[in-house]
Amino acid sequence: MRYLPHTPEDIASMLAVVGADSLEELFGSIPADCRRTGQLQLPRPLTEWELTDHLTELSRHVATGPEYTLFMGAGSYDHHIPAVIPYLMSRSEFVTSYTPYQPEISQGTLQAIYEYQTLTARLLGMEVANASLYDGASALAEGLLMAVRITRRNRVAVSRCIHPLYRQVVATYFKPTGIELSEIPCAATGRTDMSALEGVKDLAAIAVQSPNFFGCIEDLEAFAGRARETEALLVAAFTEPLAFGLFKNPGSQGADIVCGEGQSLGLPRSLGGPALGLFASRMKYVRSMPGRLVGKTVDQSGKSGFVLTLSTREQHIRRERATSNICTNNSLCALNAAMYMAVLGGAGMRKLARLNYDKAEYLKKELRRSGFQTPFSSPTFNEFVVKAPRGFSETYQRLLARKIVAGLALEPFYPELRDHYLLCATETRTRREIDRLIKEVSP
Amino acid sequence: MRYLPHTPEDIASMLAVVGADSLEELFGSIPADCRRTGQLQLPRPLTEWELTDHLTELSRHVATGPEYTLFMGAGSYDHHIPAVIPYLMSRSEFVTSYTPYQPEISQGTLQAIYEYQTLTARLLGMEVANASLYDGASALAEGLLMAVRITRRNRVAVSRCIHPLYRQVVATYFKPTGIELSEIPCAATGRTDMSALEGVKDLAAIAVQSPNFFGCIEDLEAFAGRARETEALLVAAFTEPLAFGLFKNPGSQGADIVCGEGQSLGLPRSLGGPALGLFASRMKYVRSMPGRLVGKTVDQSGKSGFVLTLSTREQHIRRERATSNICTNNSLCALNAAMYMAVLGGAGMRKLARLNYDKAEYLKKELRRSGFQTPFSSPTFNEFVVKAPRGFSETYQRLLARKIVAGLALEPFYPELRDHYLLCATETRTRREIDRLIKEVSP
Amino acid sequence: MTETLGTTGLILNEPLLWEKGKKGRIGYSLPRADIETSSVDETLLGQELDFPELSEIDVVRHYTRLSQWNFGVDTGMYPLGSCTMKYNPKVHERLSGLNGFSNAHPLLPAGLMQGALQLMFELQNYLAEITGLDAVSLQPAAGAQGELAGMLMLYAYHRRNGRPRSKILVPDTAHGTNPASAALCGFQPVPVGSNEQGILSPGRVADLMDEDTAGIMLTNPNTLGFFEENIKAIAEIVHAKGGQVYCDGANLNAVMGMVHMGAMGVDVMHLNLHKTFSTPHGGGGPGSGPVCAKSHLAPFLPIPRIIKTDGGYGLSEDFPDAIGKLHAFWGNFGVMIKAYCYILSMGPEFLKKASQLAVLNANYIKDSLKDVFHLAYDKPCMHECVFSDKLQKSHGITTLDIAKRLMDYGFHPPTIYFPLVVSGAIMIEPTETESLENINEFIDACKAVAKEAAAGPETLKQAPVRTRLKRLDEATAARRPCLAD
Amino acid sequence: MTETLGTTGLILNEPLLWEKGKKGRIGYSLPRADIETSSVDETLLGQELDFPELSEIDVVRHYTRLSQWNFGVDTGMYPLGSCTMKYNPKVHERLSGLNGFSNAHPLLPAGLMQGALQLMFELQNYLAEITGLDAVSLQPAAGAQGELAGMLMLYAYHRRNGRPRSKILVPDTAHGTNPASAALCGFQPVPVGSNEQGILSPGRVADLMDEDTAGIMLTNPNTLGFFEENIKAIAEIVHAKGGQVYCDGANLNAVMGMVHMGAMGVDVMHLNLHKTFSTPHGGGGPGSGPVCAKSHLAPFLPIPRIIKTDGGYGLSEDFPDAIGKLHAFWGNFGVMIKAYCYILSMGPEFLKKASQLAVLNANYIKDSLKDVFHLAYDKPCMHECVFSDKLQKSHGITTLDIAKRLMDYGFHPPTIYFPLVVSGAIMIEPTETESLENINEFIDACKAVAKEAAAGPETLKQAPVRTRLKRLDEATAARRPCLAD
Ligand SMILES: Cc1ncc(COP(=O)(O)O)c(C=O)c1O
Ligand SMILES: Cc1ncc(COP(=O)(O)O)c(C=O)c1O
Repeated sequence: MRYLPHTPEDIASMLAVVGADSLEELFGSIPADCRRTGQLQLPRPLTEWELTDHLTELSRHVATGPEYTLFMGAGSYDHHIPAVIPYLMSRSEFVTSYTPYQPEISQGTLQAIYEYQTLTARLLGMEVANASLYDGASALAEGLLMAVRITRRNRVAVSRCIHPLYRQVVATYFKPTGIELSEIPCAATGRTDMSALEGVKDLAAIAVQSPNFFGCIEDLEAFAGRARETEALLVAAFTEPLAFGLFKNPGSQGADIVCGEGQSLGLPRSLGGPALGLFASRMKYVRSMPGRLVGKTVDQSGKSGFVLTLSTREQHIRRERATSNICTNNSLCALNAAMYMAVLGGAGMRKLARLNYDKAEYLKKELRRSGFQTPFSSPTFNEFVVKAPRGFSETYQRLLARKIVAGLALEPFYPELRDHYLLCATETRTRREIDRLIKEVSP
Repeated sequence: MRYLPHTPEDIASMLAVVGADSLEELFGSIPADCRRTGQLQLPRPLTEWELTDHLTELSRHVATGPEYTLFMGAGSYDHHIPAVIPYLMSRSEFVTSYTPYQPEISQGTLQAIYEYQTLTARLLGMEVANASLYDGASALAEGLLMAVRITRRNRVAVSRCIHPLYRQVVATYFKPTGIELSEIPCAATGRTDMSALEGVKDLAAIAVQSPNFFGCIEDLEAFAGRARETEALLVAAFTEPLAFGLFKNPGSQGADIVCGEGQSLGLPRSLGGPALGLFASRMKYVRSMPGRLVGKTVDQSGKSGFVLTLSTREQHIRRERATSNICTNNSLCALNAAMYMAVLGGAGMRKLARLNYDKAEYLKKELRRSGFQTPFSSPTFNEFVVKAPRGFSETYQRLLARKIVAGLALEPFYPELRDHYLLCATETRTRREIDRLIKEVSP
Repeated sequence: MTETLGTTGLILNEPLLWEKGKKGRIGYSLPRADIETSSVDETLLGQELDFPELSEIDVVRHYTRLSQWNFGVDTGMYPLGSCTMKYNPKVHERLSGLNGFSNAHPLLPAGLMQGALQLMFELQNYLAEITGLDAVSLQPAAGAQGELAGMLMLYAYHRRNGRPRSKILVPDTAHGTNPASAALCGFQPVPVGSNEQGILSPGRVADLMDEDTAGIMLTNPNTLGFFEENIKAIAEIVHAKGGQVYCDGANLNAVMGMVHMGAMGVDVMHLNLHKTFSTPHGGGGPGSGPVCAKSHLAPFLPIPRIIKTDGGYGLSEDFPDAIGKLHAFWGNFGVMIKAYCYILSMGPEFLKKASQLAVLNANYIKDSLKDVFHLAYDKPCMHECVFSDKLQKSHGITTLDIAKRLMDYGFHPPTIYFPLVVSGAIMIEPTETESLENINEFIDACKAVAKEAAAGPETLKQAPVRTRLKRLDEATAARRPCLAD
Repeated sequence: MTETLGTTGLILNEPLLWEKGKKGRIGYSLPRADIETSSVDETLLGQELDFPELSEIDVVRHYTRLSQWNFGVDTGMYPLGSCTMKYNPKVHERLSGLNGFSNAHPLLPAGLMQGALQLMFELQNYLAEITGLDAVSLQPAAGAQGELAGMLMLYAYHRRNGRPRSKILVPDTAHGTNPASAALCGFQPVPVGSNEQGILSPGRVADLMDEDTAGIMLTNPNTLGFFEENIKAIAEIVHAKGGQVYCDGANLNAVMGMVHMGAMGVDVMHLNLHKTFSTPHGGGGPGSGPVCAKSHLAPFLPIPRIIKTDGGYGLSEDFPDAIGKLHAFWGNFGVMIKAYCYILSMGPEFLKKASQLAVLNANYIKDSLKDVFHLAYDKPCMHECVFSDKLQKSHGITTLDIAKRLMDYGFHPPTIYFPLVVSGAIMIEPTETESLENINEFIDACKAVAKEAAAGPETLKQAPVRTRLKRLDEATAARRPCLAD
């Protein structure tokens, strides 16, 4: 077996050294009643070639571009990934190393993550970002828990316009905590209904997503003001950070904690995982932050370098009093995002974001002309909600057969939104593809 | 443009230093009548995404596996390529470096090529191998020229059982040299007809390929004997080095110069190029050898290392008196082949070669049972010639439509071989594929 | 110092991204706009982001140079205890990158992602078979989230039984994530000391286990590299008090195909696919931490779970008692693919063989180094062995010094100062993919370092000397945090 | 020495392949045998090959470590004169690896390889347009084989005209492959000295050109980095005597979109796709050396050529005067793909811009270093500039010492001791893909080295000191050749 270097002679000589007669004998400490009787019931080993055929076959049974045309975002976005990134990401010095506990032989990871933290902080308009969390959903849960720790308050309010699956994860994290989790309803505009917060007191956090699940840009400044008045923290979530290439980022609008998903930053969608939890906050809260942090320092000869720092927040030091239980994070995904931000640069982010906006606006306009309503008045970025004409669900199925996925039906997530669909158009959707969709859905 | 780092400010400040007002001014030394008037008539620049779509589309119009099933070798063989090889081959320290003229920062290439030379020498049973030539065909031409240099004779005899395209290249190289190029006919056995050499004198070289173009194993020992008697050199060619994992290699049979194609050693077929010219000889002839050589030496501190050596043979030193005009060779392909030989090892080469033999024998047996004749009696490795039943050419076309390429028709290369086809089955052809072919061709 | 694996060579310095580049450059190919631009509400516009602007070659060189400052498994032996730094097959990278996988949108209708669902369904079954448990959820993104899932399941289980419990037993050898995960669930971790054999004794567990204790959260084999021989008795004690047994499965690499977690009395456990199942650790992640349970806890597993439908495969949320979702989508699918490939490549015999060789390598190192470093517990180990700096202390040498010096010899240091029960712990996990020659080279390096230590502190105190940067000042980094430019 | 780009870091030593590994290991996954074994003639069997046997991780580490001893364009600036070491776009690696290209069998029926033929056909046309010549053959595998093709064409041309010729004019600045290729064709190269301006003067050509001379083989821009300003006059002289003008196009990177080779009087030339068109040099190759000709020489071009057919595209051998084939199949297709991608990505404007910036970079270096190193010819240059060690000689410092010391500063040395007409030549070709910052860093390094040289020979004589190996003994290597283990 090509992964196991031991020859029979190796095994024999090693057994001699450890004074055992057989490999089995090494497991003498395992009581008989803990052992498995008989072999694992698993398929016989496949050769590299059989494995490749099998996986290739499986992969053919998933609908992806270019064969399929998707107009679906909803937390996972189709963006071009420059070829330099997969190449650089394949460098095994990055891929096959682990947490940089030993900085002298991990400077590659450490500097790259320090750069990631810096670029992420700038992207979100915050003072400090951590080295990554699992994904946008757990990042939001961690953000709310952090707010609870900081404010020592026991209630959080979460907008119903936040990605429904994120809210489910938050609910899972909160169940045993006894923290009260209330929901801020959505207004007719497609934005969070701030008026619902009138008179609500003692909140640890107000959580709002922008662009929100409906693609609408929220008025975060207003929520920040509201939070300030009530000494709550504004936790700003997001699923599409590319929006901050064009629109105001959460930090510039007064958010205290910002958490969301970084998949858009050059990561393959990969069925939703591995993803990338971006997490940032004001510097004064850094000691309450979850996750790892890379800091700048110097070596004995005064050369500047990087190390993991403030680890007294973390489980391996603080154990049950840690700010989070996270250990393995999504470091490689963070590296990927850093490369993407470096490749685009400031102007590139601006132009690409604008192109996303224009594509979606074009799609929106064309859909309107073909009988779709856009119920929500608020501005959007690269996705938006439409109310489809009667009988669209059949059309939707017909389109699937024609290898077009015309967005996401919202009813399963928002029963009140019958016939509503969330559609997305990024830079990867061409005018031809959009026009084809329009042709298909036009009466 | 992402490949051009200069900003307008950069250009301005640099122009100032060189004292020019414009980029155009830098070309002042070019007379007006040498200049091009107007812009190049080429397509406008494509984005990375347009380029990717365009190339992907072009690549779809080439018949390859798994969609197509090929039973064609004839100098280009379908072998499994372990995933480690493309990964390691992608390391840019290997890919983006050039000829290791500066050994201190090229030890990676140099040691790898030294290892390649050693493994190639062992594969071919020779004392010394060079650092690669372009492909098997030019390697054969260089081998014959080398024999002429060594023997100072002016006639070479080349077997008609050698790959016809290789013989065409030899003819091209020889046309202006005034060296007499004669052909040794093929015998009914599918081997070279040695009797044709009776009484032939003053030959610089006798060139024979084994396995030859028909897949037949030649009796190189006999030719070596013949060469010795007449003080000619035996130049042994090959297109499928994997055969030497199972059968005697040319060196062990007394060849003086061995040259052939290394594509089988883990290189993608890539429409025939880049390929890999393997070239080896007896040590006593090394100073007449074409191409680069890497040698072992030590550094100032006595550590062992590697350098390009014996370069007095080469064009950059010897100019018109060089042993060859080659400069850029196929080094990266040599690295690829070395990795492949390292991954397989001695036992792996043996087992894989045996599997190739068995697959081809199975195909041969099945074809015989379905009315094909095997006109040539000599043993073969992984390809062989059949005489197809009447009307097979229609079947052949029908099979193409069914995405099966049933070998290579020989008549275009050997008018006397009407209805003869050269078929190949390597380890990549499954029993199912073979049985399907048989079903299709059975009456 | 004679010729060793580690030496020095030409390496290039590289500044921070924003210290290179220049406004007006770009490394990205902007897509052509094939539609007109639409008007945008100016009041919403933000500043242009302050990102460095680099040409493509700048970016390529930046990360190529950075990569050369890193040490990975592909560079050399990486015996980082508890982290199972085994070889990560390259073919898995290629297969997980197949278009149908890497470009898959998570919210596709199930009918359009059958290939992915089949893979996950089969992986669930394989993991159930390997652990000997009944049901699996692939949701957790890493081990710690798997632990959290397990704790949430215990919480939900006791609640449904109408008797919420406030405590959980956690051995003093436990990994830091264990108490942290328990606490996140509102459980108060009650430490259980391990005995002089480095394992749990039923007695101590019996003394601490009560009706307000949700169960025990143990690791088997534990972080000292020992099999918890009394686990069955312990499980009985815990079960007798209505508690549940959680097993941290991060060390499964020691016992694949050898043990049956179900038979052992384990009710729920998590696995680290990025350790046992050879998926790369990526400089800190991503991982994947599936949670496996006995049938009585299966209803509580995180959702969705992958089920067989008459049509093929589906994502099911139809588990009313489930603790809910832990990941926005379906977990770290890209990592699961590699673990799935690993299981299929190894099959039953080689998975077992892998564990046997991992244990052989660890015992070989233990016996070869026991006169060199102080062995915390002198007895046969499983996949890892734990030494300490006791013998070197006298020369003023600490575990940290030894670790740093090993770098100069060309090895990644072992895990240090963990587990906490061994002061100055040096925790060595070679894994099965290291050949005898590599192991011997590592042993020789350890001996050489010990000899240098005996000769006086200077050499080790200055180590590492061959790395581009010398020992880094972690204290200042923490005192005056500089976390972003 | 203050903080420079070059420094030292941890690098691992690695023995030869057969010094590691062990019988019984394997790094390959043997395909399952799905057919019975057949009998084989025992008398034909050879010995099992004496190859090292390694597990997959051994192989991965071996080549990973070796790669880290290498310096490539992705590592840093590589101003190797005459070699055009520009950035090699990564997307080209991916596209040339597409299944339809990398797995294509060369002998497929034309109808089954239309995509590949279209690519080659269009590439032929693009190269014709870029050179300003009429027809192109993609057969030659590298520049030298392109030269050979050109020489064979001149040979065939004169023969067909019934007057074979025995000599050819070759400037003293020519690359070694030029005379070698000419000689391979039976032509006796007649050296033409370049004038004090570093270019050819019509007078000298006129003196040497006669009816027995096949033509001239010049390089434009030449290897001194100068444009052969008199080329038109020279071409007229050569043509007047019935000769032909061959142009070595290896330096085309200086003049893309600027010049018209046809208008210049060039009859035939080769291009180095692996230089001008950014295909990676692969540690020595592969390359691709298409040959381009005016219509009167087109009939002689190597075959096959790619033609348009009513069906689409085809490989045509239907050129009775053709010199024949040079490659077993159709040339280095995999390299052509990358050049094709490069041309399509750059388009007319950026190809021209690339040449302009390449020339700007070279002149900037020339002017910045002319007080540091002796400038062979003090005049504006094209894409490269040539210095010498004249100023350093007095300190006992040679070009070789300077080259070795530049490594310590983190740069690949320039081409040295070529062209031969400049003794101790230092030939610098930065290419257009180096930014101003990189160029300045290189200039500073050169100045620092010159300063060290002035301070006394020791530092440079010992250089390089930062590489894993110190200066290697090339003399012994040649005296006692050890070419295989
Ligand atoms: C014993 C043990 N338990 C739990 C964990 C946590 O797993 P993860 O890092 O994947 O969250 C680890 C790994 O760090 C571990 O070694
Ligand atoms: C000026 C010149 N001519 C010809 C060549 C030969 O090209 P190749 O090395 O591709 O054979 C080279 C490159 O080495 C060169 O620099």
